[in-house]
Amino acid sequence: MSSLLVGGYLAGDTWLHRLPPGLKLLASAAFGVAVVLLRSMTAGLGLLALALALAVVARLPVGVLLRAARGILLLAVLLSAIQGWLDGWQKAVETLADLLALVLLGVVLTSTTSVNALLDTLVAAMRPLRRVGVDPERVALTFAMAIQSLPATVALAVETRDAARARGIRHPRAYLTPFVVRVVARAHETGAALHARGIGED
Amino acid sequence: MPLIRLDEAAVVVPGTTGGGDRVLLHPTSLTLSEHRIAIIGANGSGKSTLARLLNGLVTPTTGRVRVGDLDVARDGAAVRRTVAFCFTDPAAQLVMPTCVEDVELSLRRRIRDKAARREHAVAVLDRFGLAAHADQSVHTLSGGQRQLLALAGVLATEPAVVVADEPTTLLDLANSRRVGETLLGLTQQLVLVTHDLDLAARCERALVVAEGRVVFDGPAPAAVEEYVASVTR
Amino acid sequence: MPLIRLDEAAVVVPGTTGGGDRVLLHPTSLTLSEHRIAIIGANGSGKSTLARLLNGLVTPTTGRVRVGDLDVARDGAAVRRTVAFCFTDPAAQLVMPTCVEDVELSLRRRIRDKAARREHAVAVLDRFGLAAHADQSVHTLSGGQRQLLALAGVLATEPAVVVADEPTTLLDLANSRRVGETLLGLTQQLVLVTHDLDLAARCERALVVAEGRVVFDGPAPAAVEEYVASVTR
Amino acid sequence: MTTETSETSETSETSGTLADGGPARPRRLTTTDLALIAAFAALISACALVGGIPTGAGIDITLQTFGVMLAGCVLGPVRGFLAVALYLALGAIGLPVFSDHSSGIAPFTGVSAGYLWSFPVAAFLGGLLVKYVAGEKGKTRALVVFLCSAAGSVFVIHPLGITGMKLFLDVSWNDALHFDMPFWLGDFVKTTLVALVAAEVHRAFPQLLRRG
Ligand SMILES: Nc1ncnc2c1ncn2[C@@H]1O[C@H](COP(=O)(O)OP(=O)(O)OP(=O)(O)O)[C@@H](O)[C@H]1O
Ligand SMILES: Nc1ncnc2c1ncn2[C@@H]1O[C@H](COP(=O)(O)OP(=O)(O)OP(=O)(O)O)[C@@H](O)[C@H]1O
Ligand SMILES: O=C(O)CCCC[C@@H]1SC[C@@H]2NC(=O)N[C@@H]21
Ligand SMILES: [Mg+2]
Ligand SMILES: [Mg+2]
Repeated sequence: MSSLLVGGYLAGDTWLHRLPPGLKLLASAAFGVAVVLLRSMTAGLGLLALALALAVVARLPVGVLLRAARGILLLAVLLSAIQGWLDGWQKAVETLADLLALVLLGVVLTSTTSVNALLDTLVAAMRPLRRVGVDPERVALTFAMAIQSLPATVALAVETRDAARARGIRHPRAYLTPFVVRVVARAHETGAALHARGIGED
Repeated sequence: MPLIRLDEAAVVVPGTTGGGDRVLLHPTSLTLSEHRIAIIGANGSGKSTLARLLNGLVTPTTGRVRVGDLDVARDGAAVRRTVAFCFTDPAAQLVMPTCVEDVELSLRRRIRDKAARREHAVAVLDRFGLAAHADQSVHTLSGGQRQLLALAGVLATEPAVVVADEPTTLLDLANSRRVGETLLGLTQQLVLVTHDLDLAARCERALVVAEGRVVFDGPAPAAVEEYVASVTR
Repeated sequence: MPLIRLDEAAVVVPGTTGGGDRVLLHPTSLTLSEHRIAIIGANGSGKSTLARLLNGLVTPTTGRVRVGDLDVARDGAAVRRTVAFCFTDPAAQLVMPTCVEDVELSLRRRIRDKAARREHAVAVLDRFGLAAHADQSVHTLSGGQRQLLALAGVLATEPAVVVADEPTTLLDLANSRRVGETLLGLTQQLVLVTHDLDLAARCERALVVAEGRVVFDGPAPAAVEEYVASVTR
Repeated sequence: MTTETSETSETSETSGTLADGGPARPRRLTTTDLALIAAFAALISACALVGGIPTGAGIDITLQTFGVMLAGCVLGPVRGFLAVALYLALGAIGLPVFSDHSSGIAPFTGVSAGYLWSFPVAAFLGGLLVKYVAGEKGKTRALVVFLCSAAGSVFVIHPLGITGMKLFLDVSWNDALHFDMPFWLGDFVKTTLVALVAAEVHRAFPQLLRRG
């Protein structure tokens, strides 16, 4: 459950860790777009090399990288087999490299930047939106509530499923309905509690 | 009455923040043969974990739990038909939109005829003082009324054993007496997790749970005394 | 201390299944001036409805509720700064991931400086014996600690009145004693909805609610006696 | 419900100005709205966290579509859209809430990117239709919700998902369509569940759709 709340952040002190989160976010986005737009084998391999280099600079443990790549590997092999057969091996290598590059860079970003830092950045980035009526403080509050309620929501789902099991009811709706009803009821109560605390309503 | 037996049953969950595993219940052996058994103890001591073991909502990590000839881990569904469970939060158990429909759901297996089923459901509601609310949406009931309804739904199936996890916590004086009387008056075996020590004292036997262990097991009044003393000292 | 006054306040909701409207609270007039006031009564009698009126979580359909010079329906936000509300289930009230952050959230409006805010939040936690858990996730707290934290979050805003709806129901003996003592020891005015009659009896005044009406209003011990008698007869 | 009356009475304008086809003046989101948005973002995350079944194209069959369409159909267009957007943002800042426990911004340009981008739009469309059909009463019927939710799935999620796979994998439309086909049966079942559950939730909380 703890990884649920902190994501994949690995504390560290490389310059990648210290880089402003906003910059990292923008750079990663640009990287993603580049992967999609640059359609050639050399570009794909080049981007993969860049991602790998960054992972090394961030001193990410090999285990973390492998675990992240594992999920994608099966797909990648399968896909490249199909493509290699249809469009030649260069296409296949490109797809494989693209997929791996994206995953690796994703790991670099999430392991060098804490969820909180990214959240602060996101909220700060919303400041200009104040003019069109978005209140960054309320946005931050909503984020915090969602993150906070993640484990509780999973627990609620488990408990509701247990209750249906205890009554010997099988149909999924028999626990999905009470589960969702409880999620909504709890949200109403949370809303009332915030309201009562005078939070999020100035 | 099928005998419930725990044989070195323990519950361990993987640790959350790094660290090792977390023991929710240390290996415990028990034979539950009394008619009415209470489980008392502090918040987070493991009462609910122990209670959930009894009908397979939690399966032991090591050791075994048996109900009569059935192994709880293997024959889960059959065990749950024998051992009913009542949750603290009634919202967890209420499935159907109106009160009477919810009780009817429990009766589905036993009573095939629709009209007869409804009639029986209304009779069950009446026993819990909810007949007037039969067609009311379950969501407009007060907390206490909802708890009564959840109990009605569970007892309607006429199980052999009833495990109730703090069934009276949300109830007022009249209702908690009523539910207390109803539970203690059941012909079925009852395992009652509760913070209401007066109610606990009226059982034949009580277990005191602390930090994942049964630290006292004996006649209910003595157990309550022991527990109160442990809190005050 | 601002005086809470109900002036023929009533709450009516549209009927659910056809039928007419449903009266949750009949027109009620009250002046709440005592330091500690309990509200007791049966499940579904309207205690929560009455309590929620006091800080505008529910607005009266007819009549008025005033806190000092403020009208609850009109000056909702100002009233809620004066009258705090504490719910039964602490899980629903805690919105931030760690304890100290949750208290800080309450202080946001009053203390702009981040460091000062944190310091004050830790001081508040300390008052409730939670300072050691400041950076702990709220999910790792026990039931009682969680309720204390919810209370800390509510009291951090330094309201003049605290309304608590069954704050001890989910707690064990030790925790409910602790939360009970904390509440009764507050310098603020306290309105306490509870099924715990011993706790209620320790207030100065108590209201007995039945079927949407205040049927008894007087010294707490007398009220408790009256309520118990009404249940038994 | 009486609680709501007190909240609607405060309509000072600050945030949540996405007009929802209601009165011309944009309505401020109440704290309950914020809590609902957060709760459904967590619910969708939970749907993804329970895991999925891998298919040929390497995209899992997951419960995400259930959560996404449920958010739209239960909360209506505005809050439904915001709940799904919040879910995407939670993944973007690193919480492992996308399929196969992935996170970050890589998924937004990856194989399943089309599906991800389609989610908020689909929730908006589904919610808009449900709200329109439910009208003043705020009550819905399962069959009606089924059709609304199916519209979001058929007209938004799958077309965008297919487009995403075509662009990312650089395959023909036909191949992309074939990659999408294994999801159809599951999505049909999930849409049915959305319908059953949403109609029931609206019965329990008839005020939900009347606002937003
Ligand atoms: N799935 C789980 N994973 C980790 N910890 C758990 C899990 N389930 C329960 N716990 C922890 O195990 C301990 C015992 O829980 P349990 O619910 O049995 O307590 P309890 O005695 O019923 O308490 P209460 O009186 O508050 O209901 C608690 O500290 C709880 O936080
Ligand atoms: N929105 C609503 N629509 C219809 N009926 C409602 C609504 N809210 C509450 N009620 C009904 O109003 C009555 C009073 O409810 P309230 O929650 O005030 O009771 P209570 O005294 O707090 O009960 P408890 O001790 O069980 O908490 C109950 O019968 C309940 O079913
Ligand atoms: O989290 C992600 O990366 C997005 C996964 C998208 C899965 C899509 S949604 C529509 C279709 N139905 C499924 O069950 N899975 C796919
Ligand atoms: Mg328990
Ligand atoms: Mg109440």
